[in-house]
Formats: sequence, structure tokens, C-alpha cells
Amino acid sequence: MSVLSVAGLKKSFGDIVALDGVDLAVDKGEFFALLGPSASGKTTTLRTICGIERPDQGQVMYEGQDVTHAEVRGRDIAMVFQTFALYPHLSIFDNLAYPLRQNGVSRDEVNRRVGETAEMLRLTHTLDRKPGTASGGEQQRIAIGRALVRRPGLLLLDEPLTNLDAKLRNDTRAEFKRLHRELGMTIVFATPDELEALSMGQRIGLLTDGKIVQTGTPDELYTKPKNAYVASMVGSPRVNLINATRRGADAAPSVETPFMSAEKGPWADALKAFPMGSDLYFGFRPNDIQPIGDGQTPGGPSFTARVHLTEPLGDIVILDLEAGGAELKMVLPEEQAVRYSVGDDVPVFVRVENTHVFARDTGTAIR
Amino acid sequence: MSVLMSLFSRKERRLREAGWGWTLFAGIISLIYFFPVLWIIMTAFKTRADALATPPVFFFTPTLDNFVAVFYRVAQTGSGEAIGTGMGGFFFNSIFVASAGVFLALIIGTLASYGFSRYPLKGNDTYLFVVLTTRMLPPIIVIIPIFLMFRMAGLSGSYIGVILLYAAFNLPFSIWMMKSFFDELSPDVEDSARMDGSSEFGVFFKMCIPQLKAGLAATAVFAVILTWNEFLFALLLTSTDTRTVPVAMARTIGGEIGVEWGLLAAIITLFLIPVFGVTYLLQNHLLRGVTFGTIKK
Amino acid sequence: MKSKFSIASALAATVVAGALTVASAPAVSKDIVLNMAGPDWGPTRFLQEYFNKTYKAKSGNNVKLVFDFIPWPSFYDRVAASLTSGEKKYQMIISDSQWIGTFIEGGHFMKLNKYIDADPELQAIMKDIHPAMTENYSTYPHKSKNYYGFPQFPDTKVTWFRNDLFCHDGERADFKAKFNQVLPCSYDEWKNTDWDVWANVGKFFRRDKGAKLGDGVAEHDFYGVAYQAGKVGDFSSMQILAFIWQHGGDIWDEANAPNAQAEGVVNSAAAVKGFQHYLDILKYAPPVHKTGQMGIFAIQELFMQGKVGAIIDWAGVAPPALDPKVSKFADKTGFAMTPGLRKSDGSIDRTDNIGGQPFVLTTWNSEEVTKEALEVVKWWMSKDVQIEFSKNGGEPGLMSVMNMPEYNDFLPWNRAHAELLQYQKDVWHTPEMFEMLTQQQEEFDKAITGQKTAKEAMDAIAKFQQELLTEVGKIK
Amino acid sequence: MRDFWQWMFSPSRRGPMLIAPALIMLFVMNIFPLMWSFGLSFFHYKASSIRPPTFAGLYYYEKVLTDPVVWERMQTTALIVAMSVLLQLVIGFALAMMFEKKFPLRREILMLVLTPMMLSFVAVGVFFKLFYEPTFGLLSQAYSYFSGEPLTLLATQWGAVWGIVIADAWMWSPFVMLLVLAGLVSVPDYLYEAAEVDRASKWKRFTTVTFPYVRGLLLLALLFRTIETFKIFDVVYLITNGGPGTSTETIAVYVYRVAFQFFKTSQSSALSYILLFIVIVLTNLYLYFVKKRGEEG
Amino acid sequence: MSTIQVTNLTKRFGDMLAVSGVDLDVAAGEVLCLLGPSGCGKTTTLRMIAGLETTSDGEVRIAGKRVNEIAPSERDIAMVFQFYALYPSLTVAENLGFPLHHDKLPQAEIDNLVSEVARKLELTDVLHRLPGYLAEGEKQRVAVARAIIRDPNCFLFDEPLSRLDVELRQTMRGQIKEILDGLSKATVIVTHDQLEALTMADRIAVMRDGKIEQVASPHDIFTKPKNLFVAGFIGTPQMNLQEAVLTGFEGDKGTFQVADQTVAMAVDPAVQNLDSGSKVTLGIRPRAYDIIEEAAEDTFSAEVDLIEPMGAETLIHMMESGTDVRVVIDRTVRLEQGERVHMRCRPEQAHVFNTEGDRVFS
Repeated sequence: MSVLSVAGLKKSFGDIVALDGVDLAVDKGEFFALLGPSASGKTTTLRTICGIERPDQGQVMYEGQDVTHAEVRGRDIAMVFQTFALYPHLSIFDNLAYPLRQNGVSRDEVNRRVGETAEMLRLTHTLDRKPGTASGGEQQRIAIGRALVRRPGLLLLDEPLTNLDAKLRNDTRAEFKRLHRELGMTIVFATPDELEALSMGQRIGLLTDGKIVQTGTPDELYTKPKNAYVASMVGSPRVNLINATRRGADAAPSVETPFMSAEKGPWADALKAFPMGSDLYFGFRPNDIQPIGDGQTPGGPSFTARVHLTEPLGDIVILDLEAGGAELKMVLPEEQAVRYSVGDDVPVFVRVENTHVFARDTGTAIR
Repeated sequence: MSVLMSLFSRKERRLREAGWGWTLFAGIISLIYFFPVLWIIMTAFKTRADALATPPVFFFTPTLDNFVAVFYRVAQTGSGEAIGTGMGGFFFNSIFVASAGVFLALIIGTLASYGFSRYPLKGNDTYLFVVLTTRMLPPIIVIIPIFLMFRMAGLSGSYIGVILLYAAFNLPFSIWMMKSFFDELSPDVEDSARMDGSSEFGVFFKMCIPQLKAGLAATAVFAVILTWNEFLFALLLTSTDTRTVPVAMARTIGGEIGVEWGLLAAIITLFLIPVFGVTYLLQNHLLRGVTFGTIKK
Repeated sequence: MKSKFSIASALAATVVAGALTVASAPAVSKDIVLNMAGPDWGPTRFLQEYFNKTYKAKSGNNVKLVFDFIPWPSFYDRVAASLTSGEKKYQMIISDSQWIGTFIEGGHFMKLNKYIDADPELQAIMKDIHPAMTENYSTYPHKSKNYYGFPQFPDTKVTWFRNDLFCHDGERADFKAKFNQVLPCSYDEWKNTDWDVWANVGKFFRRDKGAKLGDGVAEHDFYGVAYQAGKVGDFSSMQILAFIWQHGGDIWDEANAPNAQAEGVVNSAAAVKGFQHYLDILKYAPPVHKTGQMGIFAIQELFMQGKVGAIIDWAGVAPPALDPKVSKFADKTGFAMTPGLRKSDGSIDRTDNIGGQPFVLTTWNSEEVTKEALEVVKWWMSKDVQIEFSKNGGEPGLMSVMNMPEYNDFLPWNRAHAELLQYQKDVWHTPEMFEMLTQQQEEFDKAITGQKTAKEAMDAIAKFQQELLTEVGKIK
Repeated sequence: MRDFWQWMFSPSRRGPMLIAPALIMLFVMNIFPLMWSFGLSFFHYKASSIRPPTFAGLYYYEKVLTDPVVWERMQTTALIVAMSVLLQLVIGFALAMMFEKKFPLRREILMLVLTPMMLSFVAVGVFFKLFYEPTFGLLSQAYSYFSGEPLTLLATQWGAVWGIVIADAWMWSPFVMLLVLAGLVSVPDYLYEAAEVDRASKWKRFTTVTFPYVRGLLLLALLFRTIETFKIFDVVYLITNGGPGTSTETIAVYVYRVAFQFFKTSQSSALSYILLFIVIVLTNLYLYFVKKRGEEG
Repeated sequence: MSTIQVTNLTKRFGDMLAVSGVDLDVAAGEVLCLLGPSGCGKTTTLRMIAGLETTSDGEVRIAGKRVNEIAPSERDIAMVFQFYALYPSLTVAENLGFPLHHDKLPQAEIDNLVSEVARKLELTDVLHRLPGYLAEGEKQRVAVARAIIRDPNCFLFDEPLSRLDVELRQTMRGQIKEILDGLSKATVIVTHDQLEALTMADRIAVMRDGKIEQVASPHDIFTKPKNLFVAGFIGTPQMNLQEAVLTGFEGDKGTFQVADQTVAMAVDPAVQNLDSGSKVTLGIRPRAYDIIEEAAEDTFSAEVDLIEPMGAETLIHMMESGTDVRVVIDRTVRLEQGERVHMRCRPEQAHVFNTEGDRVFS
């Protein structure tokens, strides 16, 4: 049963349309990711859910009640802002205690719960200080602590990791997951980073231009993107999308690019419906393209590509390839990649079972 | 020794950081600039003969007579008794009227600027323009009507009248300045407090105000500087009991004797102390204040 | 306008109504407060202090005189604002003599004839007041029999001079040798001093720094004479008018309105000559005169600091000259009659402009308040109080006091002052006087600072007055 | 009651409710008196007279605008404003450049320069007049020390104008300095460093890095000070009283005379409104630049 | 020859030692990345090379010439600042042409150079704009273009990508690298992002607390970290660093007591010089583990605690005796939380660090 459902939310700020009909349903206890590029409406969606913004149209249902026009303070919802929005003039203890005191919790209870929360978030040693003196990671934990301390029914996190440095971000992802598992709380978080969405979200809603494009588990979004846009938003490095045309027999359609031709992909059946010569995108992940080893039989369509840049990332390397005028990326483990250097011609193949085909005009996946 | 060394050593290649050498340079220039004030302060400790000596004297035996004369004079009836000049009361009036006026302007102005910043109305610019225009008025235009209004309301000569007038006088400035500070505050904090269960009053008083202490201080400094020496309204709207120092000061520039140099200088010196102190304490906020928020980090 | 007025009244109504009910409730004990506006200086402080010490109302009422001491430089602004806005705050006001017309016509100052007529005591006082004062401080229109004010501090200009120089045998001999005139020292010698002598004094005592002066040498550049030449207020006019009158010139005669003329009278050849005479002597004064800032305090200061030998200044600002704390020559200062123009018969014309301040009652006072105020007037104008006042640096208004033999000993300038009173006239008292005075001061200043000739200045003054007075209907 | 408060402070009403007290106060204390005197400008009315006002239409506006005296005073004012504001900008800029650097005791030395702003007009006027006084004045004594002649600065029109301009500029340059300083400190270090690395000359560094950051604030200073200096009264009144002759009589002094000495209330109102119009034009310019500056940043 | 040599470079701020005895040698055409956590002194080092900071000790040589006493403007360097340092009042074209004014080139030539560099960095369309109106990525490209428009002795970059978002950062990494490859200048890039360093640098200098920990090629830094700090700092996800006790050494394999398990692993032969029973830290990268079906003497077993899908790969957090072991596996391998798995470290991928934290190697 959805604890939160949002239907047809629309909101404009002057001429700018922020939300253009957002629909969402979040289950109780779910860790839900709202993924979208900047200005896609993530923050506005969260702000509308917690009541800071009033939608122009649409409805917000929370625990079975229509709260679209309810006051902010009445809702049992907490939000962690991207900027953390800590109370700069209050000590960290008082920051954490604030929501409790506002709701008339007794002094002992405040002390106990703040202590507990601080303990959980490893903030105990900082409690006397002002938030301004805390490190980025601590500030973020304070913000979360302040949201958690009153055990809200729903926790909203607005880009919770954006203001952390790269290293901390990696560690914090796992922390969030553990926290969610321990508390079993319903959490909706917004992020522009697909890695965060994939790794933390149990389900992901992909938002763009004020609309939800696809909702699903990380696996679904990765393996079955609804369209080319979703495919390119999810997965890093970005999916290779090559201009292609439908060719082959009616019953055995193939996808042809200037330098290769593929058939028998998971899209084969669906492609039958498309007329010969239809414009398509042929999509495959950089991990699904492999060099053909000596004497190895390619496990899919093959071609020769020229390396024009290598980007070593430690144990993996991204190779920028060029074939038939198209640029594509290939990811290899470091030990394999050292064999190739810029300018080399490499015979490669694509794992056809993991490829996607999209109609070029609408971008819709053909599956 | 190290001080001397750094004076002559090649300067650190940090921009805008200069050593004692620059202190010396800036000190000399500033002292030249400050000289007229210094002269006034020196005059406060001079006898009349020293004050008007030709050539001017820079070294003299200081006297405190002028400071005594600020507060006491000899009775006119020739009985020789010392009579209070009431100057202590005028100092109190100045402090009371200026602080109350500024305080009131800050309260009303801060509320209004919060409104302007957080709940923009249609035609916001027009309201703000009107607000600013009232600050730019040549005061002479409104003196007579205000005088009349005050008489009708029974406010002339009372503290309330002057305080209200000073509040109104400082209001446009407070609104403009505080608005720029509010604009710099993140509304997230306020929304956060709302979500944490704060009422609107709580948001304003417990969240915004504590964060704006610095801004309030800067606005207060400017308002105090502008109010402290106000003369015209103070002259016309106060009576003997509520008169402020700038008005009372005028009695030293033409009675039986032209200018009572030492006495005037002593009053100026004493009167400078509070506003100087306030400015010094809040100096760091001043820079922020004058920019009217036009400089964003 | 009317409607706006009443809206404001309505707005304020509640507040005022509350205040009025309290204020106008019939008082059980008769507390009567007389608010009096006055400049903040000795003569007024004496009035307040002496009143507090000695005054007991005969009526048995508890009468309090509460002074609003306003600094001199702002005195006019404050009083004018109070009167014209209808503040009705003051029951009594110390008014400069020239203001009378403006505020009588504005309906602010109370005509006192019916009270005087009803009160023999007041009649006696009026009779005892020096006629120059009744004429200049009390009557309006000029030379009429309508009485409005009483002298609070009557003032005339007197000559202040340095005993040690003017009575120095060597200097006297030198002067005699040079000009074949007596360097005035004694009262009588000064009484016989005309502008020629005065000018020669200016010439004679112009000494450069280091030159011999009296028993010593001049420590600074030294000047012989100085008198008012300042644009502020009425400063230059007060001295220039004396010259004009003495030369037979005149100001526009308000008493003859609407038959008097400004043009041709104000800029008559005699008037121009008088002004030129003034300018000719002015060049012997210290250099500050070139800036048009040689006001009453500038010359006082120059005198007290020993930069000038003799000045013509108000008796009212003379007390400091006797105070060793502020004057370097407190023990060497003498006072005398002012110089004048020697007429063909050998007598000296000392016609001059009176100074000082009358005080008046205001029109909005209740009968009861007026009665008590008049009691205060009687107290003030009583001989005892006037004597006490004169002993403490004031000037009496009563002839009976001035005629007392010991009067001349109260203050060193008293003899000159009393004797000079007969020569005093005043500028116009009409409401237009401020405009006329301001413009006249500006024009005088232009001549003093060399921007115009005396003739050009006088012509401009006459033209302006003619136009202004024609516009208001005072000249046909 | 609770419902009432809820109605009053419902979200859509919060903005107006917050702004209302300020607007009411400004209306009562500024705008209402203003309208009052605006009304007077269309009537024949003398404050000193008991005669009831009669309608005059635009008579006084025509009278004021065709009065050569008014134009003369305007020119004098423009001259003083131009000279004083220019001087303030130059001195203020120079001082700001000096205080841009961080050096030991900067806070304390800065206070020396800020003090003139805190003095009353009486103090500045009276003491500067003393400094210019030919016999006792410091300035003329210093001058005569070198030339042997006393300096009678206030004897000529230009001298008197300079006398006023120096005093006014001395008093208010610190204000300009604060504004410029705020601009200067907002220039990020890295821009200076980049320009240095890019081998820009000192002049080029100033024009491309320093000046653009200060330009906006300099304009603000220019406009703000122009508007304020336009109202210059006290300093003129005290130092020259408009003399010699009428050569330094500013429009504010003139308005004062017309309103307070001649009691030509209607005429002074009309004149005031023409002044207000000029001020409003200047204010609009000021706002335009504030806005533009905001967009740039 | 445009080279940069830095010897014993030291910087003190009061009592604080910000940079201590740094030696660097950057050849012409070489890109050196200074990598380290914030506050490690890398920016100070760069600023000393640029001359924006005085040196407390040591020497900086640019193109073979000692420049310690020379002002930045005379060092003939080009620098990209962290905040880009675009002149706000100049258009993009004017910004680009700015560094050329010193050479008093004719305007036509400046225009040529500007349009050329603009083409190179795809800025042609925005040449007339003011920096305030540019997108973040464009600003960054302008900053780079302004640096490369002239022919300086060397290039200095201060955190050039830190203000870009993930996507742009990826693109710009490649772009900058390509541009730098074409110029044979000594280049120093300061960054705290290891991906930037790994992709762009010819050599990386890892700094900590004002000292250089290791200077080596990206490959060597990654595969042969000199000590625990470098090992832990480089690599995403972070290298697993597990406390262990060396219990023996046989053939090329050492046996280690890790938590409660005994694991034999192929390690550097130098490890056998350690005493048996020595405490060591085992460093194994998350991608160096293979999940295998059955336990063996060279496997380590742990319980799956958390699964983080990362797209093509999945990051598994294992819990064993309170330590978090991270393993990256292909997304096709499915594991369940709570499942116990065995994993084996690939040969030569296990690093041993002694108690001083230095890697033991021959």
C-alpha cells in the first residue's frame, strides 16, 4: 500500500514550468530515488510533498489523507535540504533537539533521543559546537539527525550527497542504506547522480522536464530502459548510441550501422513491426563491447575500431574508440587495456544479448 | 626586532597583506585626515586663550574646566552657586531618543523587509521605491505639516513624538538594508524550522533574527550615526525637558560670547564617544552594510 | 485644504480628546504655569533664577514661570515655527524687536492697551519706561499708541576700548603729532569723538607684528578699529543704518505707508554717502571684514584676544570683556559712547539702531493667565527687580533706575548706554521686514566684499523694497 | 479570536501584514505631511498670516520657475554638489585603496578616518569656519606663515565655495570610502593573481579587475551623495551663511529663507516640490543602477 | 626547454608547515598531477611554482632558470584557477585575448588566435558574451582556452574540474588531456579527485601533510602503492585494508590470519623476510576478488551485508568480524543479503603493508 502518492502535480514559477504532471507512489518502508538532471523538478517535487510549495494542480496524498493544502508544520514529514539548512546560531545539540522541543517533548526525553541519534550518527563529540565548525560530512549527518530525531513517517532527502566530496560520497551511500535498513523508514531522495540512485534506491523514478519518464528498480532501469533517454541517464560511462537502420528480412530483422550489423537481439521480434529502412539507435553499454582475443570467436556483431583516447581509472580503463565515424566507449579491466594504446586498431564485438534498439524519432525502446 | 625586520624585509607575496610599513603610511595619512577632529578634542582641554592662541599651540597644560562647564555653570543672580546646565539630561535624551527611534525603526523595518523579501507582492518595486523616496526628501518640506500634526496629536515636545519621527526617518534605510540581508539568508532554514514544527512567529524570532544579528548591528550603526546628530527636527519638536545634545550644543555658539570654543569642543568630544564606541564595536558589519546587498559572495 | 485639516483633526481626535479632558478639568488648587520662550543666555537665566527665588503671586495662586531656554542661533526658528504652526505653547515670549510686526499681524502677540488702561500700576510703569523702548519695543504700527511689549533686555551699541593704549601718554602724544587730534581716553574725550577721529584711530593703530604698541610690541598684526560687518542676521545693517541716518539718509518709513516710497529715499544721495563713509572706515578693520563675517562676536573675539584697539559692539555682549578667563584685557578695557557724525554746528549726531529684546504676551491666554502674566510683568518692571537685574549684568528699562546716581557704577558701560538711548531708532517692524532685511544684508555684503559699489548696492535695495512693498500694497 | 489571527496571517496575507506597519508609519509621518504641503503649493497661503488660504492654481510653480533668483541658487548648488561629490569620490577612492590592504592596527586606524562622519554639522561648520578665519584660523595662519599675508578664503566666491566643499567633502568622503572599500574587498584575490599571471600591467589590472568591481558602488556613492549634497544646508549656513553676498547660497538655504523667514509658505512648497521632483529623478537613476548592478552580479 | 624543477620546496605559515621539502621534476610535455586530500599543501605548492606565494625554503626553476625572486608576471606561465578567474567585465573574446596584450601583438593577430582557440574549445558561439552569462562548463573552457592561447613556459591548473558536475567532469577530463597532449609543455595539475589524476596525468604525486608520499605513473600508483596512505587514497571503491597476521610463507604464498580465517595468498616474495607472526595490513582492491563456489585454503569467506548496484557492476559490502570488505562483481552475478560467499584474491593483487604502513616489496 502506498504511504505517499502524488498525482498530476503541476507547478509553474512565472513562465518557468517546474512540474508538468508528476505522478508517484511510494510504498511504506521504501527507499525511493528521484533521479533527474538539474532543473528537472526533483526539488520542487519534494518541496511540494512536504508542503513548502503549493502545487498549481494535482494532489498529494499522505497516509490516505489529502494534504495538498495542509500547513507544513502539521505533516509528519521531515526533509533534509541540499544545503542542509542547519540552524547556524544553535549548537549541534540544539539543532537536533529543535524539532522535539517544538513538539513539546519533555526535557528528559529530548536529551535521551538526541543522545541516541547523535550516537547513531557518530555526532556525540560535536554536540556542544556550532554547525559552522563541523566538517561537510558532519553537517550532513546533523541534518539527517535532525530529520530522524522525531521519527517522521516520511523522510525526504534533497540531493543529500551533492555537497560532500567524492570520497565521502562513496562511503555515505552504504551508510544510508544501512540506516534505512535499521530504521525501516520510508525515504524519498532526489539525486542527479545515477550511481547514487542505482546503488541506494530500491526503486527509481526518473524525472525530466517536470515529468516522470520511468519508474522501476535499478535493474529494470538499467536493463530495460523505456527509451533512449533513460538508457543514457542510467549507467556510467554512458551507453553507446549509434545511428542505425532497420535492415534484414521481414521475419529476421537486423540493425545495421555503417560498420556493423546485428541481429537476434532481445529486440528482434519487436523490430519486425518496423518498416525496412526505419531510423533507429543501436545501443550498447561500454561494458558490453569486448576486444576479440586471439583465436576467439566473437559473441556478437564485430568490427574494428581505432583507439583515440584512453582514460585509465585504476583497475578499469575507458577506451574512446572510433569506428565508421561514430565515437564509442569501451570499458576494460586495466590488465586487458594496457595492451592497447592510442592509434591502435582493435577488433571488437558487442554482446548482442545486452543490446538495445530505439526508434530514432521517438526514442522509444523497441523490445 | 621581528617587527623591525618585517618592516624592511621583502613583503609577503600575499595580496592585500601589508606589514607595519603600511601601518605607518596609513597611520600618517589618517592622522592628517583626522587632524580637525584631533584639534577639536585638543580644544576641549584648552583654556580660551590657548584655543585662540596665535600661533596655534600644540602643547599646552590641559584643563578639565571645559568638561565641568558642560554640566555646571555659575548662577546668574550673582549668588555664586553652581547650577546644573541640564546637559546630563540632554545626553540622556539623546541616547534615549536615538536608541528608541532606531530600535523602533529596526523592529518595524525588519518585519517589513522580511515581508518584502519572503512574500513578494505585486508591485513590490513600487512600494520599495516609495519607501526610498521618503528617505530622499528634503526635510524642510514636511516640517510645518509635521509640526501641526504633532500639535494636534499632543505629541510636540514629548519623547514619543521625536521617537516616532526618528523611527520614520530611519525606516526606509532599515527596510532597504535589512531586505538585502534577508535576501542573503537561505529560506531553507526557515522552511526547515516550519517542518520541525515552528510557528510563523517562531520562524521569525527564533530562526531569522538570531541569524541576522550582524545585519541588525550594521543597520543600527548607520541609523545611529544618521540620527545621533540630527538637528532640525530635534530643535522644533523637543522642549526644554526633551531637548537633545545637538540642539543644546548650539547654545555655545552665540550667547553673550561668540563661540565658547572649549565648551563646544568638550560637548562634541563627549558626544562623540558613544557613537564612536558603537561604530568601533560593530565596525566589521559596517562594510557589509554599506553595500546594500549589491555584492553577493 | 480645509478638508484635509479636519481629517487630520479627526485622526488625532481621540488622542487629543483624552489629553484635553485631563488638562481642562477645573483645577482645585490654582496652579498656573506661564511658559516663556527665551534665548539661552544670562539676562533670561537671571529672570528665571530670580523669579524662582523671590516671586510670590499676590493672588495666592501657585504661579510658575517655566522658561524654554532656546539657544540663540536657533531661537528665531523655534519661536517662528511654534507661532506659525499654531502650537500655542507659550504664554509669554521674548521677541526680538523687529519681529513684533510680523507676529502682531499674524495674531500671535496680544495688544495690552485695555489692561494698561485699567491698571494704574501698569500706567506708571509705562511712563517710567524709556521712550526709546516704548517706541521700539512696544508700539505697533510704528509710532502708534498700541502697546504690546515690555523691555526684557534693552541694548545699545557702545565703544569698547583698550585703556592701556588710548590712555598711553606716548601713544597720545604720537596721535596728537600725527593728526592734531586728541586720542580719546576719558569719557568726555570719547564723547567728543567723531568718525574722523575714529578713522584716524584705525589708521594710527594699524601696526604690523613686532612694531611698538603701547608699552610693548605687537605680538601679531594689530588693528585700530572694528565694527559690525557681517552677513548673518542683522549684523551689518545695525552699523550701516547708523551711518545712513547720521548722514541724513533714511529707510522706508512704515509709519507713512502707503504714502512713503522706498526708491529715492533708501538710495538717496545721503544714504549712499553714509554707506560709503562706513565702507571707507571699514578698511582699517582686521582682515576678517573682507569675508563679510565680521559679526558682533567676531569683533568681540578680536577685541578680547588683543587684535584690535577699539570696537563698537552691543553692551549686551560686553560682560565677557570684563572676565579675565576669556578676555586678555579684562582689567584694561574701557567703555564709552559711540562716535558719530559731526554736524556743521559742531555737535555730534549719534543716531543708531537699538538692539535688545522686549517680551510679549500671547493672544491665546485665558483671562486668568493674562492677569497672572501681567502680575509677573509688574514684578519684573518693578524698580527693585530692575536694580537687581542691572547689578547682575542686565540693563534696566526704567528711567527711574537709570537716573539713580549709583546706576553708572553698576557696570562700566552704563553711563554710555543710558546716554545713548536717546539716539536710538529701529528698523521697520512690518511683516515684510525679514525679506527686506535679508535682501539688504545680501546687498550690503556684496559691497563689503567688493562685489558692488555702495551706490549699486543701495539702488538694488531700494528697487527690491519698492517692488516688494508695492506688491503687498504698502506703497502706492 | 484564534480564527481571526489565522485569517490575518494566512499565507496569502502574511506579506501585506508584515509590510503594513512600515507603510502606515511612513504614510503618517512622511507621505501625509508631504501631501499636505503639496496641497499648500496650490493656494495663496502665508504661515504667519491669519488670512484663510485661497486657491492659486499653478501660480507659484510658474513664479518659482521663472524666478531668476531660483535659477541662480540652483547653479550655485550644482557647482557645490559637483565639486564636493567629485572630491568625495576622489578622496574616498584613495582612502579605500589605502584600507584595502590588511595591515596591523587597520581597525583602529580606520576609525580615525570614519570619525568625521560621526560629527554634528554644528561641530564641522563652526570649527571649519574657525580654521578659515583670517586671524585665528589654522589654515590662514599656515598660509601666512609662508606668504606673510593673512588668508581671507571666504572673501571671494571661489574661496567660499572651496571652503564649503572642503568641509563637506571632508565629512562625507569616509562614506564613499566605505562603499568603495566594500567593492574593493569583494574583488576575489584570484582575479588579481590571474591578471598577474597574464602579465597585465598595473593600469590594465586596475581597469579590468579592480574598477569593474567598484564601478557599481562608485555609481551608488555618486548618486547617494549627490542626492544628499543637493540638500546641503547646515554647513553652508554655518560657514558662509550664503556669502559673500549670495555667492554660496544653495537652494536648500534659499528654501529655508522663503519658508521660515519670508513665510511664503505656498511658494516654498512649490519650490520644494520642484526639488522633490529632481530628487525623484535622481532616485530613479540610483535604483536603476542598483538593479543593473544586481543583474551583473 | 620548458621544464619545472622544484627542490626542497618549503612553506611555513607562522608555525605551520604547509609544504615541507617537496622535490619535483616535470619534463617538457609531461603532465604531473598533484593529488591529495584538502589541506595537504598541493595548492600551496602550485602557487609557489606560479610565484603567487613566496617560498620559505627551496628553489623553483622554470625552464632551467631559478625564478624564486621573479614576479609571477615575469615567469611566463599560464594558469587556470579553481574559480576560473574570468574577468567579469570583459567578454569571452576579450578574456581570451587578455594574456596577449603584454606581447603588443597587432589586433588582427590577437583576433586570429582568439578565434582559433575558441574553435578548439567550442567557444565560438559565446565569444561576445560576458562570463556572468556562461554555463559552468563554458566558463571552465574559457579558463582553459585563456591559458593555452599563448605559448608560455608551463601550464598550471588548480583544481580545474572541481566545479563541474559529474557528467561534464567526465567529458572535460578527456578534452583537457587531448589538448595537453598536443602541447609539449610541462604541466602541473592540482586535484583532489583521483579520477582526474588517473586519467589526465603522466605522473601523479600523492601528497599528504605537505610531503610527497609517492611520485609515479598512474599505473604504478595504482598497482604499486608505496604505502597504506597511497593505497587507501587511490582507487574507487577504496582498497580493502584488513588487519592480518603473517603466519607463514610457502613457495610464493604467504599465509595470513585474517579475522578468524587463515588464508594463503600469492604475495610479493619480499614478504617472506618478515618474521612469522608479524602484524601486517593486507591490501586488496575490491575488483581483485573473485567470488567462487567453494572454500579453499586461498579463499576468504564473508557474509553479504549490503548490495549496491552500480549499473554494469555491483558493489557488495561483506561483513566479517566487524570489518567491511568491499567486492565489486559483475552485475550478472546475483547475491543475496546474508548469503555467505567465498572469495579469492587474484594473483599478485594482494599487497602487504608492514606495521610502518609501507608496502613490502622486492
